[in-house]
Amino acid sequence: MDHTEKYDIEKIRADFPVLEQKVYNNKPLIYLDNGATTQKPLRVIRVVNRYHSELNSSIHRGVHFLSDQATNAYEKARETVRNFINAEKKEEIIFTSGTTGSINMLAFSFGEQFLEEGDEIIISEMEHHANIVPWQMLCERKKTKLKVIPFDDNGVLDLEVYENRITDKTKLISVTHISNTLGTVNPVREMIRIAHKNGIPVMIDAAQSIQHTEIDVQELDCDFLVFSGHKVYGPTGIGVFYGKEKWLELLPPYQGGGDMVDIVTFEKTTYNELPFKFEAGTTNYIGAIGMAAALEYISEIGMKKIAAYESDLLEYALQKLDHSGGITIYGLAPEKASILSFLIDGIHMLDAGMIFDKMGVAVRIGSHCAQPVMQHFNIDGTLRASVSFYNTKQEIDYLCKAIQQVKTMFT
Amino acid sequence: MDHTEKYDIEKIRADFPVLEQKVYNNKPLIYLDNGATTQKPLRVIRVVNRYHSELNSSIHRGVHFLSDQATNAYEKARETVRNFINAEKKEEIIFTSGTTGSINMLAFSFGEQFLEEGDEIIISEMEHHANIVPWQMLCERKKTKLKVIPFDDNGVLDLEVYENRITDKTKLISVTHISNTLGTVNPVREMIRIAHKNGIPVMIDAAQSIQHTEIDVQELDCDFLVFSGHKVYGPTGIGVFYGKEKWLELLPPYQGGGDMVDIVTFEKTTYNELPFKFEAGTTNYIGAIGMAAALEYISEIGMKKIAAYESDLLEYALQKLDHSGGITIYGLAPEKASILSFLIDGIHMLDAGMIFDKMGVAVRIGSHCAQPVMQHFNIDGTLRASVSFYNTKQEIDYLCKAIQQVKTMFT
Amino acid sequence: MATIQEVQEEIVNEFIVFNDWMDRYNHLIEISDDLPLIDGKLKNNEYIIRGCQSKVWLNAEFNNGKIKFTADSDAIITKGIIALLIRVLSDRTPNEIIDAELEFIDRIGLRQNLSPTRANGLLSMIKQVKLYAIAYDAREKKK
Amino acid sequence: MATIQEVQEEIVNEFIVFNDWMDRYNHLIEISDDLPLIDGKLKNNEYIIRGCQSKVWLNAEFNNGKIKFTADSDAIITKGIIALLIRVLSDRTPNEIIDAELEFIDRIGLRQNLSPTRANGLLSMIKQVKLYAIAYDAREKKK
Ligand SMILES: Cc1ncc(COP(=O)(O)O)c(C=O)c1O
Ligand SMILES: Cc1ncc(COP(=O)(O)O)c(C=O)c1O
Repeated sequence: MDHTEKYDIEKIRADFPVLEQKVYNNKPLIYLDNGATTQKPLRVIRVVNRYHSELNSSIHRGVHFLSDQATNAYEKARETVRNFINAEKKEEIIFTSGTTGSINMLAFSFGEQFLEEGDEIIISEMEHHANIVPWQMLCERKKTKLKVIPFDDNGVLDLEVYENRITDKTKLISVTHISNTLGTVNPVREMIRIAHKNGIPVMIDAAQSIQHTEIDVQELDCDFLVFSGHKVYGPTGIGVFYGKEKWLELLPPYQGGGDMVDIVTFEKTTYNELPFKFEAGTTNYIGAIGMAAALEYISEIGMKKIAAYESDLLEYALQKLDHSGGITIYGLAPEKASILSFLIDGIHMLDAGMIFDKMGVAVRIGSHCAQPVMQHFNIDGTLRASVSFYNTKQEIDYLCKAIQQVKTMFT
Repeated sequence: MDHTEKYDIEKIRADFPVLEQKVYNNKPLIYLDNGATTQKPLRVIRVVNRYHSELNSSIHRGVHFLSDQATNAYEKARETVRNFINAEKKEEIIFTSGTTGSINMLAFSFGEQFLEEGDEIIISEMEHHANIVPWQMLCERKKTKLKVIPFDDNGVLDLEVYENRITDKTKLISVTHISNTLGTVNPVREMIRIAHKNGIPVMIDAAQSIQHTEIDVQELDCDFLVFSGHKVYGPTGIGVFYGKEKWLELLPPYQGGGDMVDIVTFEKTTYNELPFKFEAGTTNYIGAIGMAAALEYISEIGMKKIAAYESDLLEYALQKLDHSGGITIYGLAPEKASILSFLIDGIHMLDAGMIFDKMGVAVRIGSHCAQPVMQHFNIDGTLRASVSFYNTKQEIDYLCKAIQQVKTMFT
Repeated sequence: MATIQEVQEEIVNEFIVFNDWMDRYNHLIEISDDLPLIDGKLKNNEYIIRGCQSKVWLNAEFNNGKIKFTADSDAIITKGIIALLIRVLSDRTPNEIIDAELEFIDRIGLRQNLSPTRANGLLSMIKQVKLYAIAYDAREKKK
Repeated sequence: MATIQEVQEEIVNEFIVFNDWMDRYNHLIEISDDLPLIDGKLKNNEYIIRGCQSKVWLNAEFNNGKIKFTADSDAIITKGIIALLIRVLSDRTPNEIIDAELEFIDRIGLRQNLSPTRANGLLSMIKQVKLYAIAYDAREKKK
């Protein structure tokens, strides 16, 4: 408990207006659906408000006051992201519409440039659909093959099988840092080392890790890393695609449009330099500025502190759930963060979820866009509680009370 | 002038906080860069604020209070868009990241499904890069051909050449409704009629028309129509892709990810129904809700009234500029809206733009992402003033004063 | 036999006494037992109505101008709601079913279950019930 | 000859008297006449520094350990700013140029012209000037 000392949870909660919401008959909202999307601190709300009210203007193309202000804020946001993940260069940070947009961009551009019939891409069995379907679509288009790293019943990837899956046809490895369903923290550093030993680049899906752990892309040595703004306390419609400069130079652009071009004629069009080559059209600059405010906010609290607090909370929740009895937990990897998937024995997830809802407890039910994980366990879905640094042990206690209520009602 | 009666410009301006901005030495901001992006009314600012503060939650996937609220608002936004452009069905409205995102989506999906080597796509000489580059990239990938409808020196498309360009290889026609550089309102209804006579579908780029004219996709009979939220008084990072249901059923999805799938296994993945098939991942739901608020706001004022007021304003500006002397206007089509491109004879656009800026006048200078238009006139770029329904004749007068100032300084 | 409207009123009166959500759900759980169950052999893909998060199986039989429904669901609350639905709509003529306005769901506070978010298949089930009615109606008219 | 720092101070003092932006720009317009012009024959693609909205041509000549710059631009204000830049940096040793901190641009209120928005090629021009210095420096060291 000592590492949560001086962690002023009341102050933090006061920064998130939505946490004061009451639902149904005046029940306080217990928001445990952070894996789906996170809430926004006042700082983000205010900066978006300010840009809408005072400084909105299209970026990069203007030679006037507002445009200057917006452009500077946008480019400063890029620098904030660079700093947050410790990328080497600002040019390596591309703003996209979200994780899904980023992965689709890589699938297209990497596919166009580097893949030929028969080539292979490796993902894992615990990927979110966003890190499965773009590769399946690519494989269909390019006649390449998708190979899968399995996990065991605790939700731990089999690294031996992983190494065996790698052949001289393997062109890219794309894995999630933290599973959105099992909470497993994958040994991505080791996986990247193995891939690089074989000369293969690696993409890390950081959609569920960027908000929970410190990430240093240079230390990880990943070639690509992607995440969404809305899952790291920022606005919707904005995301990040990080790529090592040497790769970004080689990849062709994904979308065509304004800003990403240099010279356009009907005969021949040349492309702009990095990062603009990958940012076609009017980007979500207010989203980017809002996301940067979110990153600054959590940086000030400190990612180490956040990780320690959340880990404590998860540990507490796991123990409480275990003591409740009659609960099956999916995902028991030794390295685990934030996500708690479970079922109450003999009770349908929907029945439980509906009672939770009316008690003010927001969890997710279903397959969490990771149907292969459900297929692994031969279930339709789970109840998923996912914690954030603004949640409390009292909220976990209340979740357990809700579970008790469900048990009483349905058995 | 009579049609601007009862048009309460003061009340309208009071709805846009940014218009009260002072720049540099306390100069009032004269915002004439509406072609690049439009300002946000209080209604939009507040709804975004409210969703960030009270109701933020991931949509479609949740079974809890907040998620219900957000989903309902998002689907209501879809209905608002449907109603605004009078689409037949809600399922025909796809939310995207913007015009550029929408056009790239069509280029990819249409290309995958319908194009073969040697096929042809027709665009016009006055397109924005967003409606050129995606087609060029597609043509390179699929070995198809891009054909161009020329315009005359007034900025009017040559419909005869258009008809002659159509062959039995022509598979798609994609043209802008209103040119972002010349202001020309193209006879899209007639152009669609001609295309359909030849059995060819048409995409309309409505990025510059959605905010200025009434649009009825059923009356136009266009097959696809696209626009951006930020250009119609809504947030950044959100846009619309409209497509006739019969086409959307035939087109394959563009991006893969969450929500757009039905069943995912590593062997085979099936896709969700419309409109979700084309909305991969967490969409910019707050952007969509904000854009809907903007559409409702201008609907209440009335698109006819807005169009009449703006047309009056443009007419006034054209006359004033003409009287100033020493000014060349680019784009003198009889049907023209909002956009005023010009150069002051003998003075570099950048010199003029910098003086304008310091006088508080925000116009755009450059090629406006339409380099082929500049190539047509053999110039590097223009000064572009673009008016909106919140601009005034006094502001036009002030623009003319700024032009006078520039002339004094540089000649 | 009570009309569709009367049965709906009956249901509303039954639920109106419950102020607390848990009591309402408890009542739905009780009611779930009343559901005329579909023949176990029919619980296959042909009779399924798939929501994202729970499954519903539905069968319709046409006899003497009236349709009888049987159903089942893997989630108990869904089952309770279906039991109500069937109480309202079973043993009716196709036309009665086609014209029915199912306002009781809204009135007893279960409207959320009809929203697209609530992926319990209820909305699709109502659609399916109406489709059966339309189909039988069409068949009758052809005769 | 005055040092880089001294020339910058001089320029700042020249501009400080102007409170009004128009006066500052008028002064830049005057100054634009002082720009040592690049040989007309060199105004081609090899010597161009392209901004999105104005063009700059730049040449460097190395003599007696010092670099002399000549330039031109199609926009007058850009030309004025370049004239200032060259006044500060021309006729200097490569090392002086490499080490120079060009704070005067900021101090006379023209920082905007260095932002990525201001696509007048000034930022690229400064880069290019420094690159010339580095190149000549390297060449000298090789000898
Ligand atoms: C006619 C036209 N098409 C397309 C676009 C691209 O829109 P966006 O940058 O919002 O994607 C614009 C505006 O920049 C435009 O004016
Ligand atoms: C691991 C993982 N990858 C990808 C995604 C997709 O993110 P988004 O929907 O924001 O594009 C998510 C979240 O839904 C996720 O948890």
